Amino acid sequence: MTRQSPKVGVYGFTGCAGDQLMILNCEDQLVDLFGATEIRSFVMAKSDNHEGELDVAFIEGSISTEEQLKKLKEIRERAKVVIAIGTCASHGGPQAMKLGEGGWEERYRKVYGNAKITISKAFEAQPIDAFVKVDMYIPGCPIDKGEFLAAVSKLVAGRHPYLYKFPVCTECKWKENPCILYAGKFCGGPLTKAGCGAVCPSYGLPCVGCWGPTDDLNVSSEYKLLKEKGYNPDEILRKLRKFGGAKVAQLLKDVENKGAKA
Amino acid sequence: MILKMKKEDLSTFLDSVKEWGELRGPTKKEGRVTYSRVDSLSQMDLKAARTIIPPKKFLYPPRFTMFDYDQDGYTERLGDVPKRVLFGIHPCDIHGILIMDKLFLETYKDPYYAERREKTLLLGHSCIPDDKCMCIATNTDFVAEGFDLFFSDLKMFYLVWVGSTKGHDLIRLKPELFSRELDKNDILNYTEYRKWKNSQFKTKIDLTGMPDIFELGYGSPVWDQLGDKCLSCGQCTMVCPTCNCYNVVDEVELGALEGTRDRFWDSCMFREYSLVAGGHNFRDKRSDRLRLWYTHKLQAFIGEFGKPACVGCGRCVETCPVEINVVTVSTALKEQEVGK
Amino acid sequence: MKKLCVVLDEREVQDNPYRPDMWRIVRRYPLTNDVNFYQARPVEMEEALKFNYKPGQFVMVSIPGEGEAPFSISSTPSRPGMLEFCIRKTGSLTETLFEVKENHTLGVRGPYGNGFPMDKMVGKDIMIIAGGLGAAPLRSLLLYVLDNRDQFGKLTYLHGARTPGEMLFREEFIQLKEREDLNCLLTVDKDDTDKWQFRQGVVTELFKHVGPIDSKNTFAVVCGPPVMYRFVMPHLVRLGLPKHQILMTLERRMKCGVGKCGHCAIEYLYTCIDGPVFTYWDVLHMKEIIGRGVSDKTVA
Amino acid sequence: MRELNVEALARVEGDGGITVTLDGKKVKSVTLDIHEGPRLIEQLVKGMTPADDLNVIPRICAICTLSHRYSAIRGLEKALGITPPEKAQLTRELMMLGENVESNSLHTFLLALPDFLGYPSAIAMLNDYADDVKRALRLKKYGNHVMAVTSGRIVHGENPVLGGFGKYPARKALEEIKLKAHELVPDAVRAVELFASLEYPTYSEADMMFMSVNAPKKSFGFAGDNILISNGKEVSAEDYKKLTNERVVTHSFAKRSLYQDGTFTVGANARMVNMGKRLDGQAADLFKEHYNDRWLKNPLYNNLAQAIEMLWSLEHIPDAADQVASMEDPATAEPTRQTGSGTGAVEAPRGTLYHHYEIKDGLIDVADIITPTAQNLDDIERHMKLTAERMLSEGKKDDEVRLHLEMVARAYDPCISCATHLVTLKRI
Ligand SMILES: Cc1cc2nc3c(=O)[nH]c(=O)nc-3n(C[C@H](O)[C@H](O)[C@H](O)COP(=O)(O)OP(=O)(O)OC[C@H]3O[C@@H](n4cnc5c(N)ncnc54)[C@H](O)[C@@H]3O)c2cc1C
Ligand code: SF4
Ligand code: SF4
Ligand code: SF4
Repeated sequence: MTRQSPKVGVYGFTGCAGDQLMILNCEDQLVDLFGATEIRSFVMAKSDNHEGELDVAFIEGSISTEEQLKKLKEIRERAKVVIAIGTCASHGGPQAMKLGEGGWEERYRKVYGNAKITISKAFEAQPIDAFVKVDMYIPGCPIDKGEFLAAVSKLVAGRHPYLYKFPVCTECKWKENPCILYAGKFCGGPLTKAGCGAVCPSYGLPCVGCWGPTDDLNVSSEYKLLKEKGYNPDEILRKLRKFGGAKVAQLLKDVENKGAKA
Repeated sequence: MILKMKKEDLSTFLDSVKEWGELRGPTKKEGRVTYSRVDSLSQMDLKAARTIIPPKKFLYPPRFTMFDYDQDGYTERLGDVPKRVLFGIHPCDIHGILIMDKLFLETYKDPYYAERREKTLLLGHSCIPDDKCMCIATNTDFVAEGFDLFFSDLKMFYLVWVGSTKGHDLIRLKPELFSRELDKNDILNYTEYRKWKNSQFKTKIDLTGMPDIFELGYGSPVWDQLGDKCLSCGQCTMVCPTCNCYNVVDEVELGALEGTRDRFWDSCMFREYSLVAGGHNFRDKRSDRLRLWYTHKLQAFIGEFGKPACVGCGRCVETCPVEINVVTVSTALKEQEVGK
Repeated sequence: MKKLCVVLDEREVQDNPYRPDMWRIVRRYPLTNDVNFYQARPVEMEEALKFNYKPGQFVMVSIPGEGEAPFSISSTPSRPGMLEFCIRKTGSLTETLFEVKENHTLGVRGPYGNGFPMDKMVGKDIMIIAGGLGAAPLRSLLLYVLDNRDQFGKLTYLHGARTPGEMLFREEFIQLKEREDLNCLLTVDKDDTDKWQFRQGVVTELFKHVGPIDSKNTFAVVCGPPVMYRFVMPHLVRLGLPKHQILMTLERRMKCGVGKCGHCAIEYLYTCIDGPVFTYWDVLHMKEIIGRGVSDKTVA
Repeated sequence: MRELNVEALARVEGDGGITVTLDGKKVKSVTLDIHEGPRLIEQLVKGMTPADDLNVIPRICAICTLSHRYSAIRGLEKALGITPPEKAQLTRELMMLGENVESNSLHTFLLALPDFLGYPSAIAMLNDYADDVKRALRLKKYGNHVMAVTSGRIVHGENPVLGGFGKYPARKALEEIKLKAHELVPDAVRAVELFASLEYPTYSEADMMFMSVNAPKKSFGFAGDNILISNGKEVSAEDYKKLTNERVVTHSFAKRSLYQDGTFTVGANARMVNMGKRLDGQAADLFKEHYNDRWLKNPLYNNLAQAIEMLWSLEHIPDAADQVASMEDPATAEPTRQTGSGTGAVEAPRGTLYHHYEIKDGLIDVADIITPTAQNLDDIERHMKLTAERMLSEGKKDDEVRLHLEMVARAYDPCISCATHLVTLKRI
């Protein structure tokens, strides 16, 4: 089967640009990547960008201004498939952890004072699926080269990408690390989607959750466990909320509410 | 055949078996005990009670390629597995391999497993139980088969069981190190050793009657309580010597329609594992999944083969962060209460 | 006494149970909106003669780069040299399969599963009850019995679909109604065409029209969506059929088809090698299934 | 009034645009607008433990991830009274060398070079300049590799922690790094030659002020406790506020900095102006050969400065790797107090990066982060304005003006996502 190379766009919104950078970090495959796809738009990598119909739009970053929202909707309209790359696009990223003193407005005021910024109205960061339909997620902070290339290779071949659906712990065991959580210390592995190869536990460090929440997570059990091990509730919240955005924030709220009732 | 060997000769012997294949043994590095590649006995830690992952990883790696494919079809990736000698395998892990053998070598022989099994020599070693070992309850504290050689450490010397022709071939690499002369004292020594080992177990569980208790406890609220705790992290399945479930995925080369078909460890603790078309899930709840796991190990397998699919290695005890393991689950079912 | 060493010889590699052989799609057309019909022949013709199967068995179908999934064989072994499938579009593999055109190749391995116990069914009356996609494996049995008509007793075929548009093999089954040697009853829940000339209502309604049944001498074979079992099973038990003569096929996720990957395990049974055909008696002992589609108010 | 827009400023990380407003023939204003949304990171880390902070703040910017991490580690260690073991220090230096090679090769070859050679992207240059593109990818991959070996991952590695490392790099990996560095030196030399051979237009030239850290022991380097200013002054990093004076402008979510009411520049060019004489090896020879007075006025020389710096980094990796390999792994150093404050300053590839922390009872009370791009923005606008004015008065076409404006902005290697990280200066 010969297929036409898909028309691809890569876009970045609020985030650290790490996922786009990871695409550029595919040094050995970059030339092939540009050969196998027709990259119509990739502002971080080139200046001859043509906006128009797309087969696949890779979107990095969360949405936090009206202007971005407009642009996001416009991309959705002309892209057959929209793929969220990175944890910001998939879950909102660190800027959506809904933590810090006061609500978002107050935090904003603390940073910008009362100055009116004219370029666009800002709001608390949200993942892209808060506004448009997302066909696929390639999470990670940043995305993993291998996982990204495997997915793109499949898309180019007209196949469905496959990403691990299980938590980091599984890969952690493949790497034969003794369990940090078992030892009584914090690790976010059970709540976090695999794909990174359990990098952090392999360095003897806890998983901080940068792949975002896995599909089937038991926040309440982990919360209880950490409390038993002597962590204070506030610290647990701050540890667990770093990357999971509204989803984890909500699950934790449920846990707290249940705790309050009990 | 049982032979006798001086303890100080072990090192020489292991140097000679490298002629057959790469030497692997238990090592301890940065607090992790694993089977890894070693050059000599001095790099091994024979005192460690267990490795994080059982030796199944050599026979059935966490992820490997089954086929290369292109438009014309699938070609198996066989033949590139190195020959290996695994030294220091404990009886429980040999029992685990025997269970894997049943699964992978009987009806529909799995060539990937078979090739690795063929190219791997298992050199067992006796062990000292720690507070998590419970092989005495699963009847796997000693082995009669499944190994090529088995070394019982009787303080002054080794008794060496020869379990296969390949094992015997190894002996013949250095016949001068082994003696056939066993006397009365050796028997007494060995009896003493067994008595001593039996007295070392600190985890006392009783698995008799488990099938019935599982049948009776099928609808027990204990399962829901355990389900509330389980993190679905899958660690228990990865470390269990008798867990064999896997998933398969095709990978594609960039810009081509060729690639590999890969296989990797899966776990029945995952929701996706039992999901079918239309979003229906036969085991949507964690409690359902835990029940499947433990029913398989402690009820169904006993029903089929007369022994549990738990070899008492204590790995689930040493890894589950929320203390769900063979000991706590069987106790909870018997006492109808989940321990603290 | 002792287990000898494992030796893997060339022949065993040749028999790698996981290796798909390449088959060519020779016909492909839609049966309904989301179900396609496929007919495939082996690329190597001698394969065709070797490929022997029983109704009720399945094969693993591969699309290179996409993966593999189990599909029932819809054709009958009495017409060798090819295989037929009906495939519903539900996910990754099946979507890609819908894009694979005639003359392209697929990987096929099998046949797997126990299939229907044809040796026990010979000489008996056969009642086939199909709902929706359940017609896929049952068509194999139906065609097999028709091709060996003299070996079986009375043949009844009941088939229900939601609408005429969703009835698999509609024209093929309508033609069967002309035949004297079977009782073919078709029904739809709802007629969306205004051209449907047969019955309307759920499939259990058809039982009213099957006439007298020699229940002890009948094998009933059921395949359909979970809800259907809930209604059909009690009906059959009420008609007096022994539970071990009521057969059904189960569906589970499968990655190997040969009892290794674990996905299809139901307690100690593997759907792929111990099934997919089970008797009602077997199923009643599968605690996981009771209350999930198959209910059993008749047990007590 | 007419507007000349460069909508999305291509080939910078993040999202920005340039607007030139013309009033008749006069340039009324030139603004670099930052569309990247606000993230309020400093507010979010308030109340976190220092270790948790380290997981979040590198995410301000992927391309300076290790600079952020290192700067934060320096600030936090000062605040908590941690004295890192020597091996940790050396490993951190090694990781910074890796980041410098990676980031400078990405910027010079892949982002800046296409402008000078008239291509829309590095990939488009493949046919005519295959060797250079491949050279760039080789260097970049190597820089990434050094980062991965030291920090655990190419981007956002969690391995560098307070008081040390999760796990120190393996000797074998260090040996490989060393061998490969030697191999790549010719590539870096070629990079210097290439960037020295380019013509740097004069439109943007004007007197400039430069700042960088003062690397200790009179050597060239990327971290230090004091800041050098090209007017000859030296200021402690703890006084960073006097240097940077952040303010909000209405056309951007990034804050701006002024020093003594004047704009200033940080980055490779600044490092060369302040510390170029301290370079050694081939980098020193090439610096001497190519350095001249125009560097003091023309931001486009930042490209050449980066190339020379990349060579220096590469030449220093083998030694650094050897030193790390020669030491035993020390234990992680522990905090000696739970309340305190401290400022870390490091040289990210694009300039000085400050992380200031105040810690109370083990939790972060104040976090203040000043990024290089935020410091550069005013100078970028100033040089863009000059460029626009001069080019328009020469009657240049809009397209050409647009390209040159982009070249100026790009020369600063702005990391826009990093510039929109937000800082509390005025505490309300
Ligand atoms: C013995 C047997 C016979 C079958 N016969 C037929 C047939 O004749 N025609 C037909 O259309 N389908 C049949 N199926 C179901 C078919 O295998 C699934 O529809 C198919 O695997 C879905 O694959 P997918 O990649 O398209 O879906 P996926 O993208 O993998 O998933 C889509 C949905 O299908 C589910 N799914 C995945 N694997 C299976 C599975 N093995 N069984 C059921 N659901 C699954 C997923 O959980 C998900 O909900 C049969 C299944 C079995 C076990
Ligand atoms: S260390 Fe963390 S990731 Fe690894 S198994 Fe334990 S909880 Fe999971
Ligand atoms: S282990 Fe966790 S924090 Fe570390 S890279 Fe993986 S997902 Fe991210
Ligand atoms: S039982 Fe324990 S180890 Fe197993 S999945 Fe649940 S939490 Fe993880």
